[in-house]
Formats: sequence, C-alpha cells, structure tokens
Amino acid sequence: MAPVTYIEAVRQALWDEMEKDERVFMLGQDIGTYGGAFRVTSGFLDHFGPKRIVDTPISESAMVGAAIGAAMMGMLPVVEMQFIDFISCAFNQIINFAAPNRYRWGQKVPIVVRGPAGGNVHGSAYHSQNPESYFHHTPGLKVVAPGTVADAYGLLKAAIRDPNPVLYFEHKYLYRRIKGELPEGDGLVTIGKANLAREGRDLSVITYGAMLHVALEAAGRLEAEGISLEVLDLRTIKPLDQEAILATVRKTSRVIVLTEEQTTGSVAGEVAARIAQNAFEWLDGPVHRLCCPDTPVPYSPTLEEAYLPNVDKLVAKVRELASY
Amino acid sequence: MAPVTYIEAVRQALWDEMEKDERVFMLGQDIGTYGGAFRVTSGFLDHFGPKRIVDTPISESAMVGAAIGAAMMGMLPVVEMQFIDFISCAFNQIINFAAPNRYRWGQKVPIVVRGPAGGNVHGSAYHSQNPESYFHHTPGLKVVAPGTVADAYGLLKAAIRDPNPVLYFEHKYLYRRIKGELPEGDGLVTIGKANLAREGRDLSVITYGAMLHVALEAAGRLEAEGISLEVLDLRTIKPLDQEAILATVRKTSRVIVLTEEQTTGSVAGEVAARIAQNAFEWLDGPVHRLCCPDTPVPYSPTLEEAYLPNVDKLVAKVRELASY
Amino acid sequence: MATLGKSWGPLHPKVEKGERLAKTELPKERQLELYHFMKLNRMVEDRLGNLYRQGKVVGGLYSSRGQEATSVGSAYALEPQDVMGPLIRNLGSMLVRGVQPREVMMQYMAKSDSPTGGKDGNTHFGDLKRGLVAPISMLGSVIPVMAGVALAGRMQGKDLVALTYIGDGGTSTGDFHEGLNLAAVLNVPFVLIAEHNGWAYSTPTSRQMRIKNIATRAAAYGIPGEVVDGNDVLAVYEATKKAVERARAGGGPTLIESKTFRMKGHAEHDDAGYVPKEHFEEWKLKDPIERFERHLLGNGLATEDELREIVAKIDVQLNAEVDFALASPMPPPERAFEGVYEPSEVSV
Amino acid sequence: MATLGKSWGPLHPKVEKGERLAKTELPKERQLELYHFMKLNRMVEDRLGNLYRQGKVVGGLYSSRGQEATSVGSAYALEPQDVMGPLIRNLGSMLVRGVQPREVMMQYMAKSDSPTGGKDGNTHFGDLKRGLVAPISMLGSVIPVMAGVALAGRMQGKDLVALTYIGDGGTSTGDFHEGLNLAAVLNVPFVLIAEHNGWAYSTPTSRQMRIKNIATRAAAYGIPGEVVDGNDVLAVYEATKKAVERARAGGGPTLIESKTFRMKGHAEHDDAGYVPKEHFEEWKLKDPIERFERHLLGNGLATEDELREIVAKIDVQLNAEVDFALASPMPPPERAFEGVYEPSEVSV
Ligand SMILES: Cc1ncc(C[n+]2csc(CCOP(=O)(O)OP(=O)(O)O)c2C)c(N)n1
Ligand SMILES: Cc1ncc(C[n+]2csc(CCOP(=O)(O)OP(=O)(O)O)c2C)c(N)n1
Ligand SMILES: [Mg+2]
Ligand SMILES: [Mg+2]
Repeated sequence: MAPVTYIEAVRQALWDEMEKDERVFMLGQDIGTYGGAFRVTSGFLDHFGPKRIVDTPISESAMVGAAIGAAMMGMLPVVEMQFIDFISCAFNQIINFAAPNRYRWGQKVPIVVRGPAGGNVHGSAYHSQNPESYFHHTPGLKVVAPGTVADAYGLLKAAIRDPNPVLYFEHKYLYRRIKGELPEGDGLVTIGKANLAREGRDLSVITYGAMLHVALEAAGRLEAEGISLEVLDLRTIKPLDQEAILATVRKTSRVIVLTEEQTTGSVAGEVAARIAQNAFEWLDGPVHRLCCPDTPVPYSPTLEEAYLPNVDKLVAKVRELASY
Repeated sequence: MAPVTYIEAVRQALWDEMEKDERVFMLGQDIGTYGGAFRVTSGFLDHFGPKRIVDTPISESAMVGAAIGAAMMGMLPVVEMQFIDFISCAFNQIINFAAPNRYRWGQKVPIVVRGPAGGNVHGSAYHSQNPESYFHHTPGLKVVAPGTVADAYGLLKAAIRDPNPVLYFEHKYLYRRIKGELPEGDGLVTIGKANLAREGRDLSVITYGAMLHVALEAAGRLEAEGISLEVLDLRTIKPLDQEAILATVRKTSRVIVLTEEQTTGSVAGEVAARIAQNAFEWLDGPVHRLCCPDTPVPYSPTLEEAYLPNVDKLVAKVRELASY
Repeated sequence: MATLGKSWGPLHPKVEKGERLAKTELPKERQLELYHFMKLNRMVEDRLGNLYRQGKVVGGLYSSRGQEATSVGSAYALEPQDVMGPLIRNLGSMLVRGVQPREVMMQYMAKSDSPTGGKDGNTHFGDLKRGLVAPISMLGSVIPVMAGVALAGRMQGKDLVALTYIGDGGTSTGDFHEGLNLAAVLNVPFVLIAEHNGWAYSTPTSRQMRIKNIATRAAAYGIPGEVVDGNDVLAVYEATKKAVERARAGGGPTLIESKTFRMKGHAEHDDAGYVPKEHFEEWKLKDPIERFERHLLGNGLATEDELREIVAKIDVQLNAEVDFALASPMPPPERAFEGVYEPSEVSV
Repeated sequence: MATLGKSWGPLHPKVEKGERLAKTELPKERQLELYHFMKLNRMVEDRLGNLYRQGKVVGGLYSSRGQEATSVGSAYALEPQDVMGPLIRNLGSMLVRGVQPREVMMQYMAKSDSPTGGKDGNTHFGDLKRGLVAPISMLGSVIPVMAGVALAGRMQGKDLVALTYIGDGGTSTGDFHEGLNLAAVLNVPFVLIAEHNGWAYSTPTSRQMRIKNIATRAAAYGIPGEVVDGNDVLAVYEATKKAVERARAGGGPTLIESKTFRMKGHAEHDDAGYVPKEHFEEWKLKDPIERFERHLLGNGLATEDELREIVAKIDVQLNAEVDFALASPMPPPERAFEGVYEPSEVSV
C-alpha cells in the first residue's frame, strides 16, 4: 500500500467502518455536500447517502444529544465537531448524559465525538484547543489522541466499535504533514494501550499527538550527544496505560511528560501524579512537565511559537534533567 | 459576635458586599421571592430590590453570558447556580468568553459564579458534583473552595472584589454542619493563599472543602497513636499556593492529597504533579492521592459512603504511608 | 403499613351532569384503564408521601398531583414500539409503560433491588425494553436525545415515535431550542409535551417567558403547535394521538402545550408559600381525576361501584408493593465501584 | 503597494432612474456618509484580499461583500453611548464605530501594533471606549453577553442600547434562544440583527431551520420581529433606528431579519462551489453599494464626481493604512506570557 496522510487515515477509518457496519453514521456541520471543513468526509454523501451522512444545524449540544439517543437505540453515531473547540458547547451532554448513563441505569452509549484539535496552525484561541483535560476526569468516557497515521486509522476504528462514549481528538497540524502506511488487514489499535515509539536508556519522554514528533526529533538530535531518549506514545488518554508508564519509568528513572496543553490541570499532570504515587522508588529525579504556559493560545506566529513546546525546548529540558 | 453557620457566612458576605458596593448584583434562579433553593438570598429581594436581585429563566449559559456583559460594563455580577452541577450548561461561556477575554483584548470580566457543590447529602450524580477540575485548567479563571466559616465569608468577599472571573464553590454538606466566628472587620481572605490548618511533624495532608474536616478529625485520632499530621487547607484551587504546598512537603517529606473528586484528572493530581516536579528531593515516600473512585456519584447512602473519602480511609492511608 | 381503603380520595364530591371532556372514540374499557392509571399515579405518590414522612425516602420527593392527566393521557397514546423520555413528574407516564410501583418506591428509598440498584433515585431510571429513556437532571437535555431516538428509529425502519416532556421552566434551556430545531429540520417522528403547570420551582411563567402560550414556539420551528386542557385526560390523549400519528406518517414533530397546575410545592420540602392560595382552590375544582370521575359517572360509562373496585384493587396492590419495596435491603457497598464501562473487545 | 484608483469598482453600471430604496429623513450629507462607509467597508476588504494573496494575512480571511448595507445601516442607527457586538462579517459596523482600517489590517496580519497586540486576529477585538465588544468564535455566545450589556446599561441609568448580530446558521445555537429569551423577559434595551445571507458555510437555510423567515422567531419571545431588505442600506437603517428607539424608550428587544446574500465563500479559501451560480448573478444585480449609488445619482443626491471623490479619498487613505499596517513588526515572543489576569488587590 502507498503511504497516506494522517487525514486520509482518519477518512479511511470512517469509510471502512461505514462500509462494514450499517449502524455507523455521521452527524456534523457541512459534512455532506461540502465534505467537511477539512474534507474528511468528501465523497461520503454520494456513496453512503443522506440517511447516513447527516448535515446538522449549528447545534453541538443537539448533535451530541441526538447521537446519544441514536446510540441507545443500537446505532453507532460519529459526531464531527467542525473544530474540536466547539465541543465546549456540547460539554453538558457529554459529561452528564453520555458518560454516566452506563453506571446509572446500565444503558450503554456507543458514540464517537471527533474533530480537529491542536495548534501550530495560527488558529488562535478558538481553533487551536486541546480539550482532553476537560474530559479525562469524567468516569464513563474514553479519550484517544493519535499521533501517527496507523494510530489515527486503528484508534478511530476501535473508537467506533467500542460500546462506550469515545472522544477522538485528531491533531490538525498532522493532517497533511505526516504520512505512513496503513496496516494490512483490520489495523485495529486497542484503546488504552500506549506505544513505545522509541527505546532508550537515559530518560523517558511520555507524550502523545503532535508532540510525539517533537519527542522523536529531539531523541534523534540528543543521540548525537550520547543521550538516549525513550519515547512513550500514550495514544489513549483515558484510560491511561499506567503499566506502560510505570515500565518506562522503572527503566530510565528520569521522566519528562510532554504535552500540548496549558500546564495547570493538564493530562501531563495526571501522568506525573501517577508516577509520583506508583513509581516513586524508581525515580532518580523530579518528574518534569513540558507543556504550554497557562495562557490562551495566542494567534501571531511569533507568540504561538513562544507558547508551544518544540524540539529546542525539549532538548534543553532533557539536558537539564539528564545532568540532575 | 455569635458563631454562625457556613451558609450564613456565604449569605453575610453577599449581603455586606451588596451593601458596600452598588455595582454588585445577583443573577439566579428562584433567588428573589423564594430566596434561593438553599435560602442563601432570603430577604435580599426586599432589601435590595428586583434591580439587584435578578430572577432568571432556567438558562445557565445566558445567566453567565449576561453576567459577563454586565461585568464588562463595570458591574460586579454574582451568578448563583441552583446546584453547581448545572454549571456544565454554562461551560462554554465560562471557559471561552469569561476566561480568555483579558488576554485576548485586555477587557477584564469581574464575575463570580457560585453555588452549592459536593456530596455526602445523597444527591446522586447531578446534585453532588465537585466541578473544580473542569475549570482549574483554564487560564484566566480563578477557583476557590472554602472549608471554614471564616473562609466562606472572606473568600466570597474577595471573589466579588477580584477583577477577574472567579468560581466560588461552596460545599453544601458544610452549609449547616459547621459553625464559626465571623472575623471582626473586613475579614477578607486573599485568593491564592493556602492556610496551615494544623501544624504537624510526620505527614502532610493537603486538602480543601469538606475534606478539611476529615483531615482534622483524622489528625486528632492519629495524635493518640503518636502520629503528627500537618493539614494544609488550600482554600484556593486556582491559582494554587505552590509555596505553601512545597513548604509543608519540605517539612514532613510525606504527603497525602485528600480531595472529594474522582481520582483521575483531579485537582489532587495537579498538586501531586507540582510536588513531584518541585519538591522531589524532599520526599521520603510516594505522593499519595486519597480521592473518590472513578465513578459517578452514587445515590444510595451505602454506596456513597463507599465512594467518599472519610476519616477511616484517611487514617488507614496515613498508617500505610507513615510505615513506608 | 397502609391498610385497605387508607388512600381512597373522596370520590367525585359532586357529580355534575355534563362534565364535558374532549370527544373520544375510546371504548368504556379503555377509558376505565385511563382512570386506573391516573388513580394509580396518585395513589402511588400518596404512598410515597407516607414513606417520605416515615423518613424512608432518601433525598427529595417529587409529586405530580394535579398533573396526572397529562402524563397518563399522553403516554396512553403511544404504541408498544414507541420510546418515551419521562421527567421527574411523569410517574404516570412510566406506569402506563409498565413500570411497577415497587420499582419507583425502591428508587426513592435507594434500595438494592431498585432498577438502578441504588445508584440513582426517583424516576431516574430507564429500560429500552419498555421504551423508556432515563432523564438527567439538567433540564432540556433529554430533548435532543429523544430527537436522536426518533432519528435512529427511522433509520432502522422501526416506525416508532419518540415522545418526551418539558416543563414551562425547561423551555428556557438551550437544549430545548437546539433539540426541537434539529428534530424539525430532520423531520423526525418526535412529539414534545410542554407541561405548563404555571411554575418552575418558585418562578412563575411570566418570569420565564414573555409569552402566554408555549405552543406559540412551535411556529419558530415550522412545526404544529397545540394547546390542550392538561387536566382533561381525554383531551391530552386525543391531541397526543393526533401528533403521534402525524409523526408516524412522516409529518415530523409536534409541540403540544398541556395547561395544568402543580398542586404541591416543587418537592415535598417546599410548601409553595409563593403560590397564591386562590390558584390552588381554583385548580382543585379542575382536579383531573375528579373531572374524569364525573365524566365516567355522568355519562354512564361507569358506576360508583366499578370505580371503587378499581381503587380497592390498586390499594391492595400497593400494600404488597410497599411491603416488597421496604423489604429490599440497601445495596452492598462494593456495587459503588461497578458498572462504569460497558465491556469492550477493542479496549483494555 | 496600492496606487490611486486601483480599487475603484465600476461605478453604477447602469443608472436606472427610480431605483427605489426605503424612505428616509436622512439629509444628503448623512446619506453620503452611509455611502462612504459602505464603500470603505468594501475597499478595506479588497485591500485585505490583496494582502491575503500576497501571503501577508495569517490564517483565514472573511469577507462581507454584498452585506455591507446590513453592517453599515444598522451600526449607523446607533448613538455614541450604545454598545455593539460585531461578528466576523461586520467590519462595516466597526468602521462606523470608528475603527480604523489599519487596526483590522494589523489584526489580520497578526502584527504587534494590532489592537490585540497579535494575540488574536481578524475582527476579534473590542474597545468599550468605542462601544465595541469582541466576539468569540462560538456562534451565539455574544447574544446573552450583549443582553447583559443592556441590563447593566439600564442599571447604570446610561440610556444605552446594545446591538449585536447573528447569522442564519447561528440562530440554531442554544445561546440564541437563551439569550434572546432572557433579554425579552428582562425587557432590556437590546436589538438583534439576524443576518440572513442564505448560507452557513456550505449549509443552506433550508437545512438550518424549517422556516423561511428568521423574524418568525420573534413571536417565540414575545418581541417584535421584522424582515428588511438587507441590501437596502436605508431600509436597514430605518428599521434599526425604529428598534433602537423602542428599546431606548423601554419597549424591550427587537429581532430584525436582514435578508441579504454572501457574495463570496465562507472564507477566502472557499470557492463556494456549492452555491448555484444563478444566485450570485441574481444578487449581483442587487449589490447594495451599486443600488445605493443609483439611488443617490438617480435622485439627485450626488453627482458622479462627488462619489468619485469619496472613493478617491478612501483610496488615498487606504494606501497609507496599508503602508502603516505592513510596517508594523510581529509581536515580541515574551508578550505571549503576559496579560492573562487583571491585577488584583485581593489575590496573589
Ligand atoms: C439546567 C438546569 N438548571 C436548573 C435546574 C434546577 N431545577 C430543577 S427543577 C427546576 C424547575 C423546573 O420547572 P419546570 O421546567 O417548569 O418543571 P416543573 O418542576 O414545573 O415540572 C429547576 C430550576 C435543573 N434541573 N436543570
Ligand atoms: C458554536 C459554533 N459551531 C460551529 C462553528 C464553525 N462555524 C464558523 S462560521 C460557521 C457558519 C456560520 O454561518 P452563519 O451563522 O449563517 O454566519 P455567516 O457565515 O453566514 O455570516 C460555522 C459553522 C462556530 N463558529 N461556532
Ligand atoms: Mg413548571
Ligand atoms: Mg449565513
């Protein structure tokens, strides 16, 4: 198979699941004729028809609510947020309706809410958000954030097949910037399993999403200096693969958690807390977070560059910690 | 002054600020004639009149939105959520309108959103929530959660005077269960300052809200066993008083973070992460979190008791850690 | 323990000849069934009131006294394949769908054998086998969800109609608007009953909206809107029936405003001191059950003895239901930790 | 760099005698001012288009081509003390409020001297000294906020009116409903202009709502609703004026639907291939600026030379504005970390 882009993998996963299972359908804004703001669903309307590609009004709360109702009836709805930032308008439906249903009265809600997340495209405060930390706290939800083409494909298929509500955050910076092979066969990626993206000896970088590539590039650069980085790609944010996290910490005893979120209240903080509680005796140094500062995402390229973690910042942080 | 209850302190703070400053007014459901679901504002309508005690339709998003607009015009609105759980319906207004405004275009938004939070009253999943972890991530917000009568009073006054959006979470379990003196004079409590509620030598419990009283009771009990607990009451969740957190860790070298939240993605996790990054060399043992399990808040008393942290659970955890 | 006859209300104080209710084709037996459910609705709530006063109820108790005709009449218009999303004041609707009194009693008492096993309370439970979706507390949220149920039913060729309720207060929520608009645009088989009982907790309708009739809002969505006498069970039934049939035939959603009155406080703890006494007196005379009794007796559809027998049967049944509910233990603590996720083959 | 005359549009292709616009009392000078602002609106956007094609614009570029009359006519009906919340297609409204072209140009180019110092882009900035509230991207959210502005104004005895806009698509949001209902119930001085341009991104109104006229929704809130010809600047002005005066007099909110058309794609990147070509042709003939030119010339309110002079002045001005904007540097990196919180005396 020829290598495809990250966004093509997203599109392919949706296409394959819709082909495979009649219960899968999509709700979203401009996903029909227009094929979606990022063209993820272009061609879907012609192929699958308006019954399964449902263009909706600008009503995020109702889109998710309707998906919940359809899911309870045995359908497998996938809701597209035009930009994931607008998930804030569906917050109540997600945390209070979709998430606790199974626990409260035994009714499963197999929905997927997906959309373009992340910055580095100069989208400013409302088209650059990474909302995972708003949702990893809520029991009943699952949250995934693929950083590779194969994971974008395999995790979306898994998200659709999972009988629980799954939030699938695709990173728009990666959409057309990375390419990779789609796996032969089903290519499912198990939700809740991290991937050891690179083996190393000296220090572990735990990350996901677009930051995975920052970590891998930094690892290459540091190798020259004789520092061997291990890179763990979480892939799933909820449930966290605690075993994999603890395993890499036991191995290198030094950790940096690298994520593209404002630092306070970040997923990186949850990862660090679990390490501090469960791998304390293995640590040779403090657990560092390299995230964004506690500000909204700024618009101007010079500001956003200062805001986002990057290879230089990571390399500096690694040197600091390696010499701890 | 005679001792007053926690809820009387909330009421008094609102009353005093409304007396003191004409710009202060309230928006909420049933806060007028009825005086609010918990009677926090009973008598306010007669005294301050309908211009300043504004009964609203059941529209949390519009209530907060209107407060934002009024605040930009120089008013100091206080929005009451009938139960804080319903703040989920105003999520977008809070994180996307109120919070980033100052950063984006320099316009301050001095609103307060307050309401009854917390469990242990058999309110089930939608009348027991502790939403602080949904908001501590958002730059531009401040979040406070008083655990004492004096703090309920002093932090609410500070929240109203603070020129930034402040979320004030009052714990309904404490409403009529604790009493205390109101301070003479202004009684302001600075936002962002934790309080060392009890000095101790062996182990620090970092907590806030209703759990403060669990910590203090456990401390009393453990004293008999010769274990000396230090109890730090955060009082403010955003911004965290990192200095006070690190100070108690440096002193005792053993920490339990005790909060009434589901464990994953909790404020307790953020506290633990900061300790793991900034006080690593002072730690003699893992940083433990004692929170709720990752489930919705269950309704039945037997289930909620199993769900909530309590003195027995804390004492057991302390013994475990003390013997580390 | 309740004893036979204990909860009989005074039967039809004055039999007015010619109590005029809406015209219906419903035969005698089915009208008596409506009577049965309305009476059951009220008597179950009376028993819950007793349990509440005995301190057996955990948390608040919500009554639909005076609104039984709206719940029962609307639910009675549904077919078995239809799906309903009741709110906290729609106990009657749930009874019509086959919910047993003991289920609700155990919910309110947080018992281990309650439908949610003690995890949630009151009417907060559902069962799709019986076409019931559990509400959440956030008002309005169930509207888009039921629109989605209707959408799915159509996709699945199930020929079902989805019906849910909203209070006058709940109409102010964003989800009311988004959900109804989505249902209208997608033209799904959906019926929304706006239960206009005059109050939202302590807030009168005049502070909730600037209009008199909630049904006016149907025009904003390009769907039919209708106002019905919510204390006339036949009127509610017929209006709902018409809307349900239109929806089933592909005509899309309908908004029905049922004008009724909340005869108690918001919940048992609330004495409704803010409601002018005259309103209670005025609406007492329009009690939906007593009006229906007068209709049945006045039009020779039932004799006093027949009605007494229905009541007596319910009373005996409820004794057993209460006993069963009381006998159920509190849930085992470890249950608190179970059941958050549906087991998955594609996830750890 | 743009040179004199570069951005002159073809002037009033055919002067039809008797181009009939709405009746107005506005004297010639003020009508010429309206013309000035509409032309300024379009010419600023033409310059922005150039900058975009030169790769100077950061991110997307949004045009209000064809909708200038709605922005300008409505904003022109406000008094200095009034407060407005423009959306991304209301550049014209902002220009009327005194925003300088360079401000918007620097916003789009993310420059250090832009009103937000590069922290935000496009029309996402505000300035209460000029009665401007910055929008957020989430559609509908500004409606309750402006209702709150109106509420505060009344509390402060400021006798101001708050006005904001919403697109046909934005009317589907929960905040549209909650905000308008709250404004109506509180009877605050608020005017909402629903800019009905036929499309929400690629979504036609027919998939957004089941009604033809957004103004229909006014009845759901018990407030006046009016449909105006959105390409007739005088009609928009007069309708807004009436609504603003009613609001100022204590008559509460008004919903005005301005029927117009989006003459470009959703943003510069969108070729609007989904819009039937005939629509563009049809609406091209209704171009609000050309219609107004025909009105001015046809009714002897202006000569061609007078109009040419207005255009020429704008053109010269915009050369300077563009030069200034281009000369501004990108913001210093450290600014990214500043300004999240307002300094507080009661907080660390
Ligand atoms: C979104 C939301 N906000 C606030 C509440 C708190 N609350 C519970 S019931 C109620 C009043 C509801 O009135 P109405 O909708 O008329 O229904 P009724 O009680 O009259 O049946 C309120 C405000 C809630 N449940 N949901
Ligand atoms: C709540 C929300 N959902 C989705 C979007 C993405 N979005 C931006 S503009 C737009 C279309 C808006 O259409 P309309 O309201 O008619 O305004 P117009 O672009 O026609 O001026 C959409 C869907 C958004 N900004 N906010
Ligand atoms: Mg009501
Ligand atoms: Mg539009």
